[in-house]
Amino acid sequence: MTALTLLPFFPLFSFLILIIFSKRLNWQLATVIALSGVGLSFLASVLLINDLYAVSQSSDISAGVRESLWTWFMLGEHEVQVAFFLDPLSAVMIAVVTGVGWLIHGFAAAYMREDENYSRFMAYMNLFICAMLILVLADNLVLLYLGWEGVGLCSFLLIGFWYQEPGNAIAARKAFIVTRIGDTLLALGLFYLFLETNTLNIQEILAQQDSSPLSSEAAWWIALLLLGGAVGKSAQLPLHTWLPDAMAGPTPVSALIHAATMVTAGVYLIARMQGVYLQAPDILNLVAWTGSLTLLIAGIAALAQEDIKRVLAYSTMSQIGYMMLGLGAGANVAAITHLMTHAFFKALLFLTAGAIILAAHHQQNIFHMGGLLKRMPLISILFVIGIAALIAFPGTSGFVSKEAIIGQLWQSPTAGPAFWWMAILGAFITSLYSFRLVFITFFGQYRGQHELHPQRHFLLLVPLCMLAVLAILGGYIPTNLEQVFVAVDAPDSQSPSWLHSVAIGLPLVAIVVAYVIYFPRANATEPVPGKGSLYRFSRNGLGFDATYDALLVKPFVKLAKLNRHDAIDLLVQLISWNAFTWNSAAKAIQSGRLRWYAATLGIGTIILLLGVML
Amino acid sequence: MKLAQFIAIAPELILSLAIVMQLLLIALKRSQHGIAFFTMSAILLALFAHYPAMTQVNSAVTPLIYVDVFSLTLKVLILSCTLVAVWVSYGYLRSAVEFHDEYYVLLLLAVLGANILVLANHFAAVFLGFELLSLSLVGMIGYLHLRQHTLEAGFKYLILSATASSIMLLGMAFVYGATGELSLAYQVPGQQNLRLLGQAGLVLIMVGFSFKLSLVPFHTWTPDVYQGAPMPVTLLLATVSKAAMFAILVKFWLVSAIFNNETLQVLLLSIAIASMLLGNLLALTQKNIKRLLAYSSIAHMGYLIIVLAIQSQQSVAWALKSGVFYILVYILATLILMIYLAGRSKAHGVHDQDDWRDWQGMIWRRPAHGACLILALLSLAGIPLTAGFIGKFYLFTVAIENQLWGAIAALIIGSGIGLYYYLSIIFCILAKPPVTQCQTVAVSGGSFTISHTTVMAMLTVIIIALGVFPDILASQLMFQSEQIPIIFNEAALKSEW
Amino acid sequence: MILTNIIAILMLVALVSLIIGSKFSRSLPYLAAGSVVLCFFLLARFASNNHDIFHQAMPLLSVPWITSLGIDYATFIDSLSFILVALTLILALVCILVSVNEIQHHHNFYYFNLLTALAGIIGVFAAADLFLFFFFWEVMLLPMTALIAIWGHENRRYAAIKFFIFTQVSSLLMLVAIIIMAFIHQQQFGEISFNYFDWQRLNLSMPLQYWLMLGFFIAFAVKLPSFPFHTWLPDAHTQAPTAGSVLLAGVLLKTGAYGLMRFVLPLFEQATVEFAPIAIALGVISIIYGAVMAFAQSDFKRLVAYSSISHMGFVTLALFSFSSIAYHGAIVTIVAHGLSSAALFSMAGILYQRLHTRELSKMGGLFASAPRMGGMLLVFVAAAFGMPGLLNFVGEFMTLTGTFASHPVATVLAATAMIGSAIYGMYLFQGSFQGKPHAGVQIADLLAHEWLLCGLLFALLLYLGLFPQSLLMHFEAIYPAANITVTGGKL
Amino acid sequence: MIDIPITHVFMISALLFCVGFIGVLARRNTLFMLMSLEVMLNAVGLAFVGAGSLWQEADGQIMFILILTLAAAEVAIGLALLIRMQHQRHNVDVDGLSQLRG
Repeated sequence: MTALTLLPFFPLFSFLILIIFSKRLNWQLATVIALSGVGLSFLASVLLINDLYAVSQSSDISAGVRESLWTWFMLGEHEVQVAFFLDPLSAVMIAVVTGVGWLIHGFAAAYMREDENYSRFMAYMNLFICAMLILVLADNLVLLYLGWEGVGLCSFLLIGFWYQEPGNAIAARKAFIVTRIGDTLLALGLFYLFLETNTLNIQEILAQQDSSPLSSEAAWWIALLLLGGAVGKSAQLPLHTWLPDAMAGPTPVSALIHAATMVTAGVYLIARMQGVYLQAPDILNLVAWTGSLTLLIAGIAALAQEDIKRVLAYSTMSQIGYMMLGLGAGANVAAITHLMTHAFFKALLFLTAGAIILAAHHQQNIFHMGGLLKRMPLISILFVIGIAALIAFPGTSGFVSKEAIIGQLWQSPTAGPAFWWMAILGAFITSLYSFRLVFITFFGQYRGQHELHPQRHFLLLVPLCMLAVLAILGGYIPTNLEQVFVAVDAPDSQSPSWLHSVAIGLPLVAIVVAYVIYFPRANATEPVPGKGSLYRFSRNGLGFDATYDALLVKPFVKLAKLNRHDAIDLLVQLISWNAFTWNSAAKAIQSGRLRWYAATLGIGTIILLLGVML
Repeated sequence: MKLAQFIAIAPELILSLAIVMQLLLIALKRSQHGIAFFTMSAILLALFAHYPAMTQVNSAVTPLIYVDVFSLTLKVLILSCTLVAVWVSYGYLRSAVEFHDEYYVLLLLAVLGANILVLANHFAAVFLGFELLSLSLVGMIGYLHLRQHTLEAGFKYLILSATASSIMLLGMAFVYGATGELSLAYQVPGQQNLRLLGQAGLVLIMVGFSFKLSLVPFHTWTPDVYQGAPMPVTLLLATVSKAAMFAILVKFWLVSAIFNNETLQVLLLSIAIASMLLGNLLALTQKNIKRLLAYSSIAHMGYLIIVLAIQSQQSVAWALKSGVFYILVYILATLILMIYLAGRSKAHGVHDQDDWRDWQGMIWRRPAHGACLILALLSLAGIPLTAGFIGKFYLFTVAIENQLWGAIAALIIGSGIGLYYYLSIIFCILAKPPVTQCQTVAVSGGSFTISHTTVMAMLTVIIIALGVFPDILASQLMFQSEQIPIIFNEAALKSEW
Repeated sequence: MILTNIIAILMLVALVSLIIGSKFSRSLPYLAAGSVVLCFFLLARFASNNHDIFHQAMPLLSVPWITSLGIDYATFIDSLSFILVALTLILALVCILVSVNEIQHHHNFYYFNLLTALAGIIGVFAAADLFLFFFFWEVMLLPMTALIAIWGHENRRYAAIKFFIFTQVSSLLMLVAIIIMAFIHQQQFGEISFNYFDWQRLNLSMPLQYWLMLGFFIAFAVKLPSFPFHTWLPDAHTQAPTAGSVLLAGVLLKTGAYGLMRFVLPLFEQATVEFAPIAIALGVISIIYGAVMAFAQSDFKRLVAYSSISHMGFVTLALFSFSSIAYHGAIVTIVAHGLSSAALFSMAGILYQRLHTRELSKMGGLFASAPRMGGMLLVFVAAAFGMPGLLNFVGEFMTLTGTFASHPVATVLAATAMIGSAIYGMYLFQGSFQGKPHAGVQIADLLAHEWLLCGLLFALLLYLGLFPQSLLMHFEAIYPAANITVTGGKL
Repeated sequence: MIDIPITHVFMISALLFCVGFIGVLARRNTLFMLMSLEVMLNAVGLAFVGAGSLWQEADGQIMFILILTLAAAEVAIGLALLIRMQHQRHNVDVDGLSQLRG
């Protein structure tokens, strides 16, 4: 039982304590328990990562630490174990989960202070951290699936935390069910994988790919099914519709689950199973497509949002799109790095947004803000830092990771110039909507009804500042991920020299454009002009929701309700009805008339006589 | 006539003697109780007379009568039922103002007829027993002349049974014409030119018995007569008469060679199947318990005569055993219900208490009665823990051994339908008791005494005991060919006469 | 002897409570619970003393019963029956706990029925003689029907009659098949026999074997229940008192699965292989149909009832895919569904006692007043939709993994139920506990005995969900049948 | 004397029987029903006598005598019921007797 195996259990214990004594704990006590739960696991993971580096420095082989607890169940000969595996990839993940998670917990403690169910909230948050750690540390796919479902459940609980608003409950259900579709695909992937490789242990599977690789068809299917799971969790096309609605949850939740950690699980999964994906280049290409389309569509949708959190949600989708694109293009290291940096700056953005919302009495419409730069300068600065990282402003962490991704697109065997262009376009749109947000929110006059009440609690501010630092410098944190991934040999065809400058320059151009378009309208209370159909179309997320509703949800519900009385049962009732009709018919025989009875006697006799004669 | 033969038919002699003495007794002194107790003791004596009779099995007393284990068993059964009937009738009639001595005379006559029928080995004996039974039953059905229903019931029974028996007699005449033999044992297919005549005769005889066993399509009289007759008489009809008819049918089937014929079996099976289905269907929505029992008896007799459709010699013994066991179980269950009904009714009431909806909530008001009735109904429905299930199980074994798939299907469907009305009654008994007291006259009042409860309880115990340990009885029922003269064999069965 | 003792104890206590119970109706639950615990203790001690029951079947008491037909009172025990009997006893405790406040009238007769039903069910799992099996099979129906008909809800009579006729008619088919088997044994080995172990020697010609198999299968499919024969179940479950529903869903349905495992698969290998496609189709249809129907319901118990159909479909699927992984999955699913559905029905009962309604539309927002109850309900719903870490997940996962090899399409279809179960699960939880609370709806949170039963079930689900091996390790050696037919299935 | 073929005898009796049976069906007056019963029984008697003569036995005639006694008994009971009917309903229309049904 070393630190590795303990890692997920710290938050679990704090969860148990919090949930059991939920109402009896006052704010301080609950905070201490919740923070210590996550904090301990953060410290533990720091220690672990140090050890890991020590090991990997000493030996050049891709090192991994494995700790097995017990055999969960047997699939034929194969033992499915409850075992944890730590390698640079999962190291990055646990660092992000526990580190960013810790900071967000701190913020949440201040943010949710007034809530009557405070300790229940913190309990859910801790449970989420536990599940997420299991997900990223799992050494076999079944245990990963456990974490996978666990984070889904926690996300459900936290989105619907204020369960009394019907809207929240619906959003929570939507999030759970849509991701569940992905989960089912993932499960099918596991079945197929087990059928082919007769194991579900990740390292064994990857090892097999060197010795006896999967048949291309099998690999094709498996990769596709796993991708299905990934797009569900990571809110990529076509299963992305749940994420914007998920913003119904408290803002720290959006920061932790729907920006920093859970939504990147899909990226983690694909990166983890890279060995399998290499057997199925078509699917890698598909991954690239998924990512690029998502990042464009999400960007366009973000341009038209009026709710600050929805803007950030769509930008999250598009950023994860970049990660997917990177994975598809074989830029795994860059993708994971972007995952990390994105966790930093997106958490920062959400939390600052949360601070603003808190100050503005839960007003989330950006057109009722404005002029915040003067009124809450610190928050605004932090927010702008986040934005800078988001648009990959040179010198920020976002720049490091995103440029790395884009740089590898042009000559990647599975991607290519088309994807490069899409990525660039995406970057352009990103800075466009980012600065639309910035200009409308922070400049001009304050347009809200209520007076602003900025909170000054240290738990609110300290995490923000630390995140800001990370958002700037986070890109330079050493992650020797190189040992994890099989390097994709790039063809030596030289990519044009102007690529780089364009990639850097375009976002900056976009700022100017945004200034031209949006700054004049910094005082608008209405998103004019172009409140036309196109605007509404993109505000509604390009009509995906409507389509799914019409094509899937409504028919299903109709069908179900139509047959709610169970057609088969009618069949049964038909039989009984039949019996009763026969009964009433037979009663006619018993007319009580003596002469009729005598007649039946005679008829019966004649029938029998005929029977024997013939 | 040697002494041995007298011993063999001692029960019948005792009964006949008792009848004469009853008349003398009536002439001497009219007493409600005296005659009843005399009748009972006579029947008891007749019952005990079976012990010596046991020693004389397989002895022919004149060409008319043949004593064998099978008939002795059924006679014991019949006499025991009669005993119960007499006792019930006593309670039932006691309340009336006038004397009812003749009733008991008729009753004994009926039983004597039944016994002769069971013993009969000759058309003449069959005829005598048959008519003795039916005529005295007519007298008893119409006995309570103050009720208007009894008249109708009696008249219907008179006309229809007279018609039926004359049909049967015609059949006998035809058979006699065809074979020149009136005794069952020696009848063999006669000359070719009279084949048709003989066949017609057999069918007509079958009609006669089907009428008495109330098999479809000769069942129509059953519900009306059951309902119209005084409760104790209904009891006799349902038990004694059925048992006797079953016995004689078995004799015709297994002892007389000419009945040993495939076409007849097909006819019989079709009749049986029709009875199972129609009987249950008719009972489905019946609210009057007497009529319901009539309908269910139709179905049960249908189940019962499956045992006659046997295909091979070695299954005869098993079939007979199953048949006897089944009819015994059927009679036990019917007795419980009818004793209860008779106990709840009075001779001078306008009609008997025969609407089962009045039983609502009985289990909570009178747990003992409720339990007995429920178990009786379960036994009729053939649910395990009760003897009824074992009986049905035996029937299944016979049917399967002889591969009567059609009958099996009908049996399953029939009992499926049957469950519905048995369960409805049971649930009615289990339901919450009605708030108003007036509805529950059927659950109280009448000539009901503690003795009724005791007898019902005893019978219920027997049902359970047989249901859990059928061997205690089944191992006693031995009908190998050495105990009963069976000329049945499959060779003859298949042969075209 | 052990199982006979358990049956005897239960019967005895039943009679005692019936006779003297009317005086001390308050103390009856303790009496019943005490007897159940005693039985469980006996069973546990027996199992610990002779471990070899987990490796091969161990014949127990056997005495001649109906000699003329060679029928014995013969019982035996092996790991399958052991696990099921243990499950029965655990759920018996749950039944008694939920009955404490619910049953208002005729306590003595109630506990009589409850205990006799338990005795009957245990008898079914214990019988080594097919006649005895059928005997118990029917005996367990009577008290069950009485429970529904007397202590049920508004529409109880209809439900009870439907339940009884369905099972009775189907089991008559099985009876016919049983008798035919006995006669076949007579033809092949001289003497007639209803003994299970004798029957394993029979060799049955093909068309005949198929019909016999059908005779058994239909009876078990009705109990299971499988798709076309399921309609008795929603009514029975909905109308039954809580304990009745728990018993029905928790154990009675399992007798169907047990029958398939014990008789259909081992005795009619060839026929089952031929029949497998149909059976699997039925299984898949029940899985999906049940899930969809569950979503369509607005009645708490009815919803859970349909979900049971969906879950038992997994068992059919697993058993007829002839893979030993799936076979183990089926065993896990049986136990898992036994516990989780029992838990959900108890929840329904607990809510009904407070709200006097089963309509979800009349609930909602209860989380505010009863958070702990809500938490428990969430856990049990999570179990029902296969949350990893709880037992149901292991069952479904193993089933589908095992099935995928031989029937990928069926598996994919069945897997959609994972979505379906999430849908109706969320619908159930949110409909009852989330959303705006109705005006003035304030319910008491879990009481002590309710805590006890929820805790018990949750602990079991969690423990077995994390350590399912403790359940499965005994099933390696035995049941060659499953593996033999694997080869047959692959042919 | 000319001997009649036995089949004719049976035919006659059958016909007679049918006449009686139809009488039972057709007549609503109870008295006539009883009479029709008699006719049927006599038809049977004829058949027995015929059969007896065919086999040169006395059994036929014996059966006939038994049947006569039966007929007498039947009529006795029948008439008794008839009188009751007259008392109760003041008519002897058999169709009146149909309260028991269903």
